Amino acid sequence: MPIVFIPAQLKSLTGGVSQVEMEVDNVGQVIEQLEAQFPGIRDRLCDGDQLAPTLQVSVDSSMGTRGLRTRVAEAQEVHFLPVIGGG
Amino acid sequence: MKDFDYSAPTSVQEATTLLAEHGEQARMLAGGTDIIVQLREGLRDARMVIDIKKIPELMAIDYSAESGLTLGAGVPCYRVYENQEISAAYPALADSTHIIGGWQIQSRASVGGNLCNSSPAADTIPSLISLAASCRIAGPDGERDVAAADFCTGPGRNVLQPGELLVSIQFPPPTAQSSSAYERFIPRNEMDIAVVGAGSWVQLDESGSTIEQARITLAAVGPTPLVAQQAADSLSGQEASEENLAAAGNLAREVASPIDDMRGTIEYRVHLVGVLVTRTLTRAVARARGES
Amino acid sequence: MSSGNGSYRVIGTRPRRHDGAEKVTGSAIYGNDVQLPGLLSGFILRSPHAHARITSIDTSEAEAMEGVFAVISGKDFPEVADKIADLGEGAVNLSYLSDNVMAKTKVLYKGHAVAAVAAANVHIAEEAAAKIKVEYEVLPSVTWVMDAMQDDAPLLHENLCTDHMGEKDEKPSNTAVHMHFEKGNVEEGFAAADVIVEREFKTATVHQGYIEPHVSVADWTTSGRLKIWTATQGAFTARQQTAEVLQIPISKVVVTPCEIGGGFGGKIAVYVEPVVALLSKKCGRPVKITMTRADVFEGSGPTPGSFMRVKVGATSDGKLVAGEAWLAYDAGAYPGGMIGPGCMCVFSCYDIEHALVDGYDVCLNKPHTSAYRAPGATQVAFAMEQVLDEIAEQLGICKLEIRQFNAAKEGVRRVDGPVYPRIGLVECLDAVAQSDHWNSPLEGENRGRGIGVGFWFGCGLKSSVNASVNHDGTVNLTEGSPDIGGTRTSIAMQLAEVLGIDTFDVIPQVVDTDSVGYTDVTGGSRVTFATGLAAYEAGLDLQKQMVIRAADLWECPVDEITVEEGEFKGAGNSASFKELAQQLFKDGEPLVARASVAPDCATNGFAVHIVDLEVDPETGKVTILRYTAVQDAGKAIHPSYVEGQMQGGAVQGIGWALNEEYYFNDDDTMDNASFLDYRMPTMLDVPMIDTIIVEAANPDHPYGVRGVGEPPIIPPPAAIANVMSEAISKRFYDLPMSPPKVWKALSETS
Amino acid sequence: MAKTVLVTTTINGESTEFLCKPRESLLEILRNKLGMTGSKEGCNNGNCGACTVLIDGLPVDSCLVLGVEVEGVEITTIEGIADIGQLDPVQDCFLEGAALQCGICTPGFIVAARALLDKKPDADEQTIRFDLSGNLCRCTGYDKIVRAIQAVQESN
Repeated sequence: MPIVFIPAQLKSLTGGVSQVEMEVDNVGQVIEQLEAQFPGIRDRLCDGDQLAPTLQVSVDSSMGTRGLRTRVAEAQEVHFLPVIGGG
Repeated sequence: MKDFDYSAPTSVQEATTLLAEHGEQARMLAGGTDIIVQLREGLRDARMVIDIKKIPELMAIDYSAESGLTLGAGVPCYRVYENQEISAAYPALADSTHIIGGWQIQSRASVGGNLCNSSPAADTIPSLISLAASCRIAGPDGERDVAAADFCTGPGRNVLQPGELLVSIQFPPPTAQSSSAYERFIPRNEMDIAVVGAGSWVQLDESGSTIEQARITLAAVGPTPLVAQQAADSLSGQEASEENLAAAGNLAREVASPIDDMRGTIEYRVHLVGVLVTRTLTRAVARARGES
Repeated sequence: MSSGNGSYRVIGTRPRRHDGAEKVTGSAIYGNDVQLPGLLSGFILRSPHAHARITSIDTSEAEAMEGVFAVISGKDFPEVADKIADLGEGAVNLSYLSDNVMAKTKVLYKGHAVAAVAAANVHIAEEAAAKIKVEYEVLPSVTWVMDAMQDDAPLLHENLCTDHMGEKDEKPSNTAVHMHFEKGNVEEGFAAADVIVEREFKTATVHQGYIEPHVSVADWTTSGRLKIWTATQGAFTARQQTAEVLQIPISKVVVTPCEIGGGFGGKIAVYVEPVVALLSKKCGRPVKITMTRADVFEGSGPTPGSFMRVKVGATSDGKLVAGEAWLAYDAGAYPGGMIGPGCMCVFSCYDIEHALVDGYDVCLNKPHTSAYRAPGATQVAFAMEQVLDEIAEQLGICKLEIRQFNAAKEGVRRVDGPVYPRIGLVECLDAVAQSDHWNSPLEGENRGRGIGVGFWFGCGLKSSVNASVNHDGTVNLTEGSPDIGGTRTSIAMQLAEVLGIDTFDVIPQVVDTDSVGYTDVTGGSRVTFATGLAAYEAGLDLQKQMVIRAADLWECPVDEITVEEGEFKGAGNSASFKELAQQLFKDGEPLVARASVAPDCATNGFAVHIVDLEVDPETGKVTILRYTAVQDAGKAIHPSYVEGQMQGGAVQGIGWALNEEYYFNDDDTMDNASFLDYRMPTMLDVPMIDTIIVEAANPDHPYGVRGVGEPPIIPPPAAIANVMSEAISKRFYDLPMSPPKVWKALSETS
Repeated sequence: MAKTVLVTTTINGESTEFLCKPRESLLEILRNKLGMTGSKEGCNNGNCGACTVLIDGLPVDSCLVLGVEVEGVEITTIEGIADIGQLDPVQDCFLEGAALQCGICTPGFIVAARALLDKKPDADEQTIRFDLSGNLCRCTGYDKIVRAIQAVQESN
C-alpha cells in the first residue's frame, strides 16, 4: 500500500502519527482519506479543491505535476513539501 | 543628467575667462571619470562644463633630470606610468596612477583631476605631497603656486577660488639615493576605493643605510590627505632598518583620524596606516638602494 | 574523469555555440538594444526611505514638462486580488507582486518604485521624475532578520500573521511562514552522540550581480495587444505576471524574450514590464525603461541574509547521528523568500538518521528577495559544512573521509521526507580524493586547504519545442527557453544526437510566447535537462515519421526500416537523415514535429569544491591560491558550458564568501549600491578555476543529464570558511569574511 | 536648453557626423543615435567595462565620455573589430573557448582584449588579469576568458 508521510507540522492533527498506509490511486484520494481520519487536515493542505499553492507533492522521488490528480502506486511514498524556486 | 553647456577652450586665458563668466556654475572636465559620474548622480551641479583637454599646456609633460617634472593638469594616468623616465624618477606617482580604476579609467583620468576632485581617498594626492609637488594655479589675477600639501581643504574641497584653474603640477628633480612608493589597501585587488592609502618618500645617505629625510602622507584617514610629519621626522638620521621603519609606521597612526563607514572601521583603518606606511617606506628604501 | 565522447556522435563534443558570432560581434539584440519607431524612454522614481507611508503624490509639474508623455503612480494600477498564483517555479501573491512593482500606500524599502515617467529621452524623464512631489510619513524600519522577528519590531504588513503550514497565528507579525521538518527522533539521536557541535551563523544580503540591468520595452498597440520585449529568464512567466498585475487576459500579451545579460534567479519576477506597459497605454507610444545600476541593487531582488543555528551530533567513529537547525531568512519587503529550500538543504548532503529543522520567512525593510542560484542552499551549507569540519576536528578524522563516510546516496532519506534515487555525491568525493589538487603539497604560513559540499534539487517543469525539417535536411528548432549560457546549443545537440546529424544542422531559435508552447523559466538548472528532453522527444517523433515515410517511399513494410546513427535502411535502400529528408521534401507533406514535456523528477546535483588560500595576517585579506570545482553533471552535453557553469558559480560563491554584502546605513538605506562598492570579484581576484566533471547518469533523462547551473555556488563560502580555520586557526561564522573581520579576529588573538 | 553640437569623428574607419547635447554620453550616442548597440550599458558609471570602446587605440568606458568630446578622434567599437565575414582572432578564440555565457560583457572584453594584445602581445596571465580588471563578468568566473586570450597569443 502507498505510505503517506504526515508533515511534521500537521502531527498535532494526527495525534503524533507520522505515517499512514492507505489504499489510494492518487493524491486527491490521499487528502480525502486523511481528512476522514484526521478532520481539519484538508484545510491545511488544500486551497479549495486544489493543493495549496505553496505546497507540492512528491511521490517517491518524483515531484507531482498533476496536483491532486498525481498518481500514487503500490508501495510508493507520498510527501507534502514546500514549493521551491530555483535560480 | 541635468542639462549643461560645453566649451573646450584652447588657452589658459580663454579658460579663466570662461570660468570667471560662469563662476560657481562651471565645472572642469579633464578625464571625466569623476565629474561625469557626479553630474549624472546629482552629486555636483554644472551649467557649464569646460573641457580643458584642448589647452596644450594642460596636456603637456615636461621632464628633465635637472629641472624635474611639470605635469599638465589634464594628462591622463597612462601617460605617466608608461613614461619610463617619470616612473623611475617618481615611483610613487607611477604606483598611484597605475591603480586608479582599471585601464579604461587610466586612459582618461588625470592626476590633476584626481587632485581637484579632492577626495580624502584619492590615490595620487599622498604621492604628490610626499614628492613635495606644487600646484600651479591660474586665475583672473594671474598665476600662483600652492604646495600639494596645502591644496585640499576638506572632502571634495580645495583652495581653488571661483575663476581659478589648476594648470600643472611641478615636481622637484629627483635626488640620488632617494625614492618613493605608494600603496593602498582595498578588499579587491583593483577597481576599488582606498580604505587607507600611504605615500612615502625617503632620502638615504650616500651609503644607503641611513635615512636623511622622509615624507609620509596618508589617504582616507581624515577629511583631507594627512601628512605624518612626526613619523617622517622620526626617521631623520636613523638607520633604514626594519625596526625603525615599523616604528615610523606605528607613529604615523597617531595622525590618523578616520571615520567608520562601509569601507572600514576606525580601528581597522588606524591599524592599516601602520601596515601601509611600513610597507611603503620599506619599498621606497629598497628602490632608493636600487634593489627593486 | 572529464567526459569523453563515449558512444555519442554529438553529445560530449564542444562545438561553437549557435548564437556565438552575434554575441562576439555585438549584433545580438538584448533588451536594451530594442529600437522601435517612436520609442520613448522612461524613468522610475523610487523611495528614499526604508519604510514610509505615502501621504500624497503630485505629478502635475512633471506632466507639464516639455517632452513628457505620460506619468503614472500606484493609483494607475488595477486592484489585484490577494491571491496566490503558480508561476511554474514558485508561487507569488499577486497583490504583493503588484505592490512591489509600484507602491500603493506604503513604501517598504529604499528603492521601492513610487511613480514613473515616459519622455522623449531618459534625461527628460529623469528630470521630470525629480519634479514629482511625494510626501511621506516616515516609519520606523528594520533590516536585520532577528530584529524583525521581535514582538516590538516595526510591522511591514498589518494583516500578516505567521502561517504554520495552513494554520495562522492571530497576532500580526513580520514572520510570514514557519516551517518545520522532522525525521526520526533528534533527542534520541543526540543522546547517542559522542560529540556535539552547535554554532550560530549570520550571512549578509547579496545580489546576483548580472551585468545587464533590468530592461523592458512595451508597445500597447491600438489593437489592444500588449507587446513586450524584455530581459527575462522566462517569457511565459513574464507574460503571466504582467497580465495578472494589469488584470488583462494573457492572450492580450505577447512577450519576446530578448538576449539576456545574466539572471541567476533575479530575472524571474517582473519589475519593469507592467510599468512600461501602463506608460505605453497612457501615451500611445512604445516605452523603454532600463534600470540604473543603483536601481538594480535597491529595487530588484537580492537573495536573503540569514541567521542560522545548527547543531550536529556524531559518534566517535565519525558517524553523524543527529542534526538540528533553526533558520531565519530575509524575505525582504514581502513574504515568500528562500526558507523552504534552506530547510530542505541544510542536511541534504548527508545520511543523518535523526534530524529536525525549523525555518522562518521574515519580512523586513529590504527589497523583496529573489532566487540566486540554488536559492537558500548556500547559506545553510556555510553553516552545516563548518559544523561538520569542527566535528571532524574534535574526532581527529580527515575532513574528506568524514564526508565520504556520511555522504548521501541512493536510498537515503532527506529530512523533508523523500528518499534519494541514484545520485553522485560519493563519486564526487572520490574524485576529490583522487584529484591532483587534493594530493598536491601545500606549504607556507597562513595557508590552508579545505573542502565544502553542496546539493541542489534541479527541477523539471514544463518545456515545449517545435522542429521543422528544411528541404536541405537541416532542422529548425524553436524553443521557449531564454539562452543565458549556451543552452541553444546544448538543446540542439540533443536533437542532433537523436537524428544522427551535426550540431550545426540544427538551427535553434528562442521565440516569443505566441510562437512556441508554454515553457517555464530558464532556472532551476532545468533547461538542458528538460528543454533538451523535449528536443530529444521531438527528434524521436521526426524519426518515427520518417520511418513510415521511408517505408512508403521504398515500398516496404515499416518494420523493415532500420535506423542506426541517423542512417535509414530498408529494402536495399539506404539514406542518411539529410538525404532522406531531401527526398521526402519532394514526396508529400513537410516533416514537422513538436514535443512538450513536464518531467516530474528532481535531477539531484552535487558539487564538492577544493580551495587553497592564504591570509595576509597584517590586513586580513584572503588570496585564493588554487581552486577546483568537482560536480556530478550526470552527462555533460557540452562540457565547456558545464565547466563554465561550475567556474562561474564558484567565483560568485567566492565573492559571497569574501566581500559581497548589502551595507546598510543607520536609516536602513543601502550605502553601496554600485559595482564599485558592492565589490564583485574582478579577474584579478581569482585564479583559474579547475574543473572535474563527474558523470553519474541521471536515470530520468535519456542521456543522463542532471542540472548543473546551481550546485556550484553552494560550496565556496563553506569551503573558504573551512580553509580559514586551517590557515589561521580562526573560524568565521559571519559572511562575508571581509578583511576587517578577518583582521579583527586575528588581532583578538595576539 | 543647452546648445546642440555637431560632432565629426571617425568610427570604425568611417567618417561620422552626429548632433548631440553636451550631456549625452558617447555610449548613448553610439547606441541611440548611431544604432551601434554592441557596446553595452552595465552600470553607466565606469565600473563594469561593458561599454568599452577604443579612442585613438586606448580603451575607455564610453559611458564616461561625452559625445561632444570625441570631435576629431578615431573610435573603434565592437562593431569594428571583425572584418567583413571574418572574425578577429580574439572573437574567434572567445567562441572556440566558450569564453562567454550570457554575452553581455563580451563586447567590452573583446575590445579591451584586442587593445591589450596589440599593446602587449606577450602579456602573462597576471598582466592579462590586471589590465582587464576593469571589465566585470558575472557568468564565467573569468577562467575561459583568460584562456581565450592566451589562445590568441598561442595562435600568433
